[in-house]
Amino acid sequence: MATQTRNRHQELGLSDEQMLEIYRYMLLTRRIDERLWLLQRSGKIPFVISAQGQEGAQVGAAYALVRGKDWLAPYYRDLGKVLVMGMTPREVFLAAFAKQGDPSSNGRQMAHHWGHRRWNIISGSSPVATQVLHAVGVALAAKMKGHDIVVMTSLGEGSSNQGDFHEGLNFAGVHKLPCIIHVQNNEYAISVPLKKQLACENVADRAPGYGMPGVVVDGSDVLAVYAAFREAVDRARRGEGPTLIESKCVRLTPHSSDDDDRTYRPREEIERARQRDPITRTRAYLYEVGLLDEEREQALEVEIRREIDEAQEYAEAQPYEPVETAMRHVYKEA
Amino acid sequence: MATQTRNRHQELGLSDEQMLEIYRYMLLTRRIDERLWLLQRSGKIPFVISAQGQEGAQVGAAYALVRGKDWLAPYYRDLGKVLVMGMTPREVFLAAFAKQGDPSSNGRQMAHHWGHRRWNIISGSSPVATQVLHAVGVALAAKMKGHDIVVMTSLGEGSSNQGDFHEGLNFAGVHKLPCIIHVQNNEYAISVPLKKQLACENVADRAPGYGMPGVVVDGSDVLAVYAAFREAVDRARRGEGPTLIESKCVRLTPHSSDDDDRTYRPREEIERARQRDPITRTRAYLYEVGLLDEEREQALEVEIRREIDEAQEYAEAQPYEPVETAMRHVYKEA
Amino acid sequence: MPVMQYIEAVRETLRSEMRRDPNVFIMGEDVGKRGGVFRATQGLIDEFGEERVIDTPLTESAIVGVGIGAALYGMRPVCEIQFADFIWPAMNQIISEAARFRYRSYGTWFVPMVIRAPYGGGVHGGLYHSQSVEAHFAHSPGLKIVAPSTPGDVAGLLRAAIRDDDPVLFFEHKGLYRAVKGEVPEGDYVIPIGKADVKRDGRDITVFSYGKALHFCLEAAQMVAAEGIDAMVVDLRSLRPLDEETILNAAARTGKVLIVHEDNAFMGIGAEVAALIAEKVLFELDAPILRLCGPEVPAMPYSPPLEKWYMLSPEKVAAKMRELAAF
Amino acid sequence: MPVMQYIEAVRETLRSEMRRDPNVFIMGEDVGKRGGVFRATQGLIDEFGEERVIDTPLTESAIVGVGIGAALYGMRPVCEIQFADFIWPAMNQIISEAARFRYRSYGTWFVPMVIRAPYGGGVHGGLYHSQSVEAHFAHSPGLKIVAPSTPGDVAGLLRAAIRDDDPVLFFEHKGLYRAVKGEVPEGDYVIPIGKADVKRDGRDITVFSYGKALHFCLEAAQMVAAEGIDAMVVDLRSLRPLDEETILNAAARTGKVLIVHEDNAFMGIGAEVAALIAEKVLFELDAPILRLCGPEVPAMPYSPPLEKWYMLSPEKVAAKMRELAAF
Ligand SMILES: Cc1ncc(C[n+]2csc(CCOP(=O)(O)OP(=O)(O)O)c2C)c(N)n1
Ligand SMILES: Cc1ncc(C[n+]2csc(CCOP(=O)(O)OP(=O)(O)O)c2C)c(N)n1
Ligand SMILES: [Mg+2]
Ligand SMILES: [Mg+2]
Repeated sequence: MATQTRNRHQELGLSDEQMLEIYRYMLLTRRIDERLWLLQRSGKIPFVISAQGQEGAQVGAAYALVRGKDWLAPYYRDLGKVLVMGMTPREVFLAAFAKQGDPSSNGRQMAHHWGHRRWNIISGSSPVATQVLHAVGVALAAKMKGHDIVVMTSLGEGSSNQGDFHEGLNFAGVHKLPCIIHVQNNEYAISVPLKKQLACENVADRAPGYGMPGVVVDGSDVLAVYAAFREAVDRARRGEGPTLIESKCVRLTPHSSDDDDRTYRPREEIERARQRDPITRTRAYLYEVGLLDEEREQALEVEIRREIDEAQEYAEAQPYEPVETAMRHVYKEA
Repeated sequence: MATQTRNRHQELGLSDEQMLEIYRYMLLTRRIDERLWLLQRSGKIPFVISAQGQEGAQVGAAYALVRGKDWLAPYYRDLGKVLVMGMTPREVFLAAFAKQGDPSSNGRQMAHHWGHRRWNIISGSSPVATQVLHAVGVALAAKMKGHDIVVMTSLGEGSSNQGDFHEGLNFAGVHKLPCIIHVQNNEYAISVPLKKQLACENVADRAPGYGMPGVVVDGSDVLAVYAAFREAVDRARRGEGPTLIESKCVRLTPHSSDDDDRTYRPREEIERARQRDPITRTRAYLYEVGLLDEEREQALEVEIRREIDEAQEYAEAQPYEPVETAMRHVYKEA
Repeated sequence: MPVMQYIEAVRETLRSEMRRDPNVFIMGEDVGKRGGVFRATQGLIDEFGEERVIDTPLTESAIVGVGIGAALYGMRPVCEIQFADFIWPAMNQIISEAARFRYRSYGTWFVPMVIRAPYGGGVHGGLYHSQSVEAHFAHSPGLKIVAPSTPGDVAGLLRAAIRDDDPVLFFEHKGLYRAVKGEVPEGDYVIPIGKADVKRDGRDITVFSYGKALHFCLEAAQMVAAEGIDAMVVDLRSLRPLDEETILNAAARTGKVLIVHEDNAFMGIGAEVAALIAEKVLFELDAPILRLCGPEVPAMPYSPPLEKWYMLSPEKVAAKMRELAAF
Repeated sequence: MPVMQYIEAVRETLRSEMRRDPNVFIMGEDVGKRGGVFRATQGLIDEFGEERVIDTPLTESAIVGVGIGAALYGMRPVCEIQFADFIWPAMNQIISEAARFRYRSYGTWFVPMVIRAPYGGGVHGGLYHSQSVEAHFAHSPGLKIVAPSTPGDVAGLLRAAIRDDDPVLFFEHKGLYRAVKGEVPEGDYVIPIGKADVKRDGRDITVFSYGKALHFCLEAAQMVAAEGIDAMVVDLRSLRPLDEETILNAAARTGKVLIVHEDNAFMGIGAEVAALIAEKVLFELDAPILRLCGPEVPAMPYSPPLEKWYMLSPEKVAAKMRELAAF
């Protein structure tokens, strides 16, 4: 393979295969996300909320964890992370259609409320930032048990203003817990722009107040993200405590399929945001280092499309959970 | 009067009379506080929670405000502040005895839950840190109305870990509101020492995360405190927004009369804390600059004792609120 | 009388009160340029500016707590909680603070504040965009709780809430926002908080309800009328205080009582209504006091069949009416 | 059988469960060297170390939220809220999270956690150290709520709560901590959650209560017994779920029902008990269902006469018993 000898992924200890895998996850995330919008716009599913613009931050971050060992308390945009951690496209579509077998909730929760026991993906809710405390609690328990796992949690920059964020980071700092708090800053909380959300430049500037390092990283640069998270993971495993990492991202879609961003978001701004598309950027890198050319790219797109088609078809064909089960699992069953 | 020409209070623009007034407030605070303990220990009142060790921080801070104009959202230890703002010793004892006429609550609330409409002292509750948001709201309203008031709120360093602290400071920072958040760090939250409460060195280190200045000041040095607050007050009145000020204090008593600190606090540590007693320190300064000598000090003590005796006697003689009023003021009365 | 949607009644009442009193202002998440996620405040920022229509940070405790502070200073904040489901972070500020300022200060400090929150399900909202939360608050003296079912009631009660000198929780059923239209009296139309409304008179059975379920009850009443069951339907509207007099008279009138709400039964509003009747007019009753409410699951599921299973409907209500009438 | 105080039963049960299961640990404010502000956890840090008896920062939402995380990982946290009055900042974590993990994940994630909180008044605690908060939580499916009145019940129910695989709110009346002594069976003594307990049998009237008020009811029963009124006193103990069977049988047995609790009446636990009875055994009743509860003020006032005015007493209960018996 005609790769250059010196390139950024190799410097980070990533093989060409790993680099391609990273890109594949990013692209898979994007293509699933786009498909979900199509399904929503055609009335087949009621709701979608996007990872678009945040795939680099998500895949780069999750790639630094060990699947099946480390833990994730995700947020609704974390499609990229849950895929890396082990969730399958089939499972994603099952949740989108709210069909039986959806491992997140078997149709109880709105789509994008990820959860997967098998892969240590903690079930999430809608109220923002609550998951930060759960992640900290898992880290506390793991530390008590002497397990060397790392727990990662995600949230948006708007959500970092909630009390639970503060209480969680402080707790993690005091107890030096093995967790990573990942703020995906996409410059909006629904319609509220950054300057109405917070008065500091970076959310990461809050880290010193919790006695932990605060790292700012370009979320469109998947390798920079990966590097930052790998360091934080190492730190956590060495028992040196938590890290707050903020990735600067863009939101390429309205907040969700229920939103219409035209009243609050200038079109030119969205155009500017597209310049920071992590997919474009990573693709360019792969071309540069010779890991991708048109032919290989085409093949990858086809392969991913097939996987998505199959997953969607499968999910659509599944039945809904029967109402007879509706009262189950309120409490432990005898 | 044989004062030196150059001394610290004059440098701050304080006259000798003002300097003496400051000390008088500090001493009054201490002596009332001591009296309350006596009353509690002899079974005359059920509860006391002390300002002892924090008088410098409190009086220095409040002295930078304008009585009757500026606003205060205090916390339970703020005896020194409420006295400076206008509350009388009589009123303090009325609350201690839970007697009729207590302006804070007319016997509804536990003592030390200060409030006084006349002096813009906002009624406080027990759940810590809630008042931070009230102070921010007052500041928002004043800004909307174009009033150039300043709002000050207090809380302990332990309470600065509550979500409301975070949300309040962030809100104040975003809207550049004229308020001052005063953390009185006495190194304990009941029995929990600093290192189990927070992982940063100073609570003030959190200020950058809210886009505001964070100031650390020696709470035993009343003039340093005054200087820091005056600057913050000026800043607020100029429309430049909020300031977080942390005063490093000591707690010279157990948490409250319900507490016994022997299980968790080494005796030598309390001895060390006494070295930082703000009263001793300010007294020494007054001797140094010639504003106090034994005779004048004696006279001041006698005068304060008389005032306290009178106030206590008055309050003790008042009736309790009759139970007929118990259902009043749940809602507005017709 | 103009006819408008439920959500228009919210918006136009806010507008008219903001025009009338410069102390009235709005704060909440996305209430500004976005006009609220449901568009309840759409356009208000254009008329009143971003100083009076404030997009807050994403912090419910601050929305309420800062609102309290502003109210203490003499403003009349109307705070929006984007979904009732997200009101819990503000629980401490509502229960410990807003509800108690007046009592704890012997009337010297008080909190003229409205907290608006869309609640209720049937909108594919799943566990966290469908909840009814009123029962959790109705237990607290110091609060007033309102849950209107028609545009007219929205206007009259929201106006009353804004002018009230005590904190009022104003719950808007999001399933009614665009589904219900109705007449709204012009001008200074105020409905006193604390009055129930007999939305349909009847002699055989008495049905108490509120919100979206109230409409199911009215439809169901139509259905059973054809079968000779004449149902009285009372809209509680005000959940704290409850209108004891109207409730007791209505219960006594037919001797047969059914309480219907979307929220789950256990410790729901229906429990208090039933307890009140069982205490004050027990001897007037000819039948057990029945409740038809949401099931005892933590919240409304998402998938269409499960959501339908959870939600009430005119058919379900009619069936229960027949059961009651048969006693 | 050893005799111990109510608070000793808390402590010794914690100790025995921590010895039995290394996953059980304690966290809360001042639970370590201080042993809790009431000393409920005194000495446990000496035996189990500060890793298993954790002094947390002053943050209720974190105490519960971190507890949830630990429980998800397989631990059995016993979280202490220093006073029930300070539970509100944790409301979101309790209602939205702890109560819903199992349902929302179709049983794959669950939260075996106990939240202990001292509640109740009569201890010069004023508005914020006297509250009863149980009613605000009892409405939520997914939670279990327990409020024992005797040391034996504390031991049996706390043990059950710790071993339960769902979140349990365990409310300890602080006025009973040192005021009540009783026998506590040795060994693995477990009382299943969800069972009421007939603490006194009787034929004339049925009284339901829990917590400190239960003791007033027992004393009052003694008082009126001398007058020929034979009162049955049922300790609800478990507030969610309620023990329907025992409640309905006890109500039917005498046909006269009084519900007594310290918490205010409106939307209190008594409302649900009354509604249940009025729905299921209405025709067995010979009298209105009476409630004797705290008054409708935001919380208990501080000054001694006002506190006394608020609190129930054997005399007040006896007077209400007589009123009921006279029907
Ligand atoms: C406690 C709470 N309040 C409000 C909402 C409604 N809401 C959902 S997402 C969102 C904005 C979140 O913004 P941010 O944290 O920046 O994340 P982003 O969606 O931009 O990734 C809001 C207000 C919520 N889910 N939870
Ligand atoms: C929300 C809440 N939780 C717990 C308490 C009980 N409590 C009262 S004071 C206190 C410690 C406060 O410590 P700090 O903030 O440092 O203030 P200090 O008393 O030291 O001045 C605690 C835990 C409370 N009042 N409110
Ligand atoms: Mg964002
Ligand atoms: Mg302190």
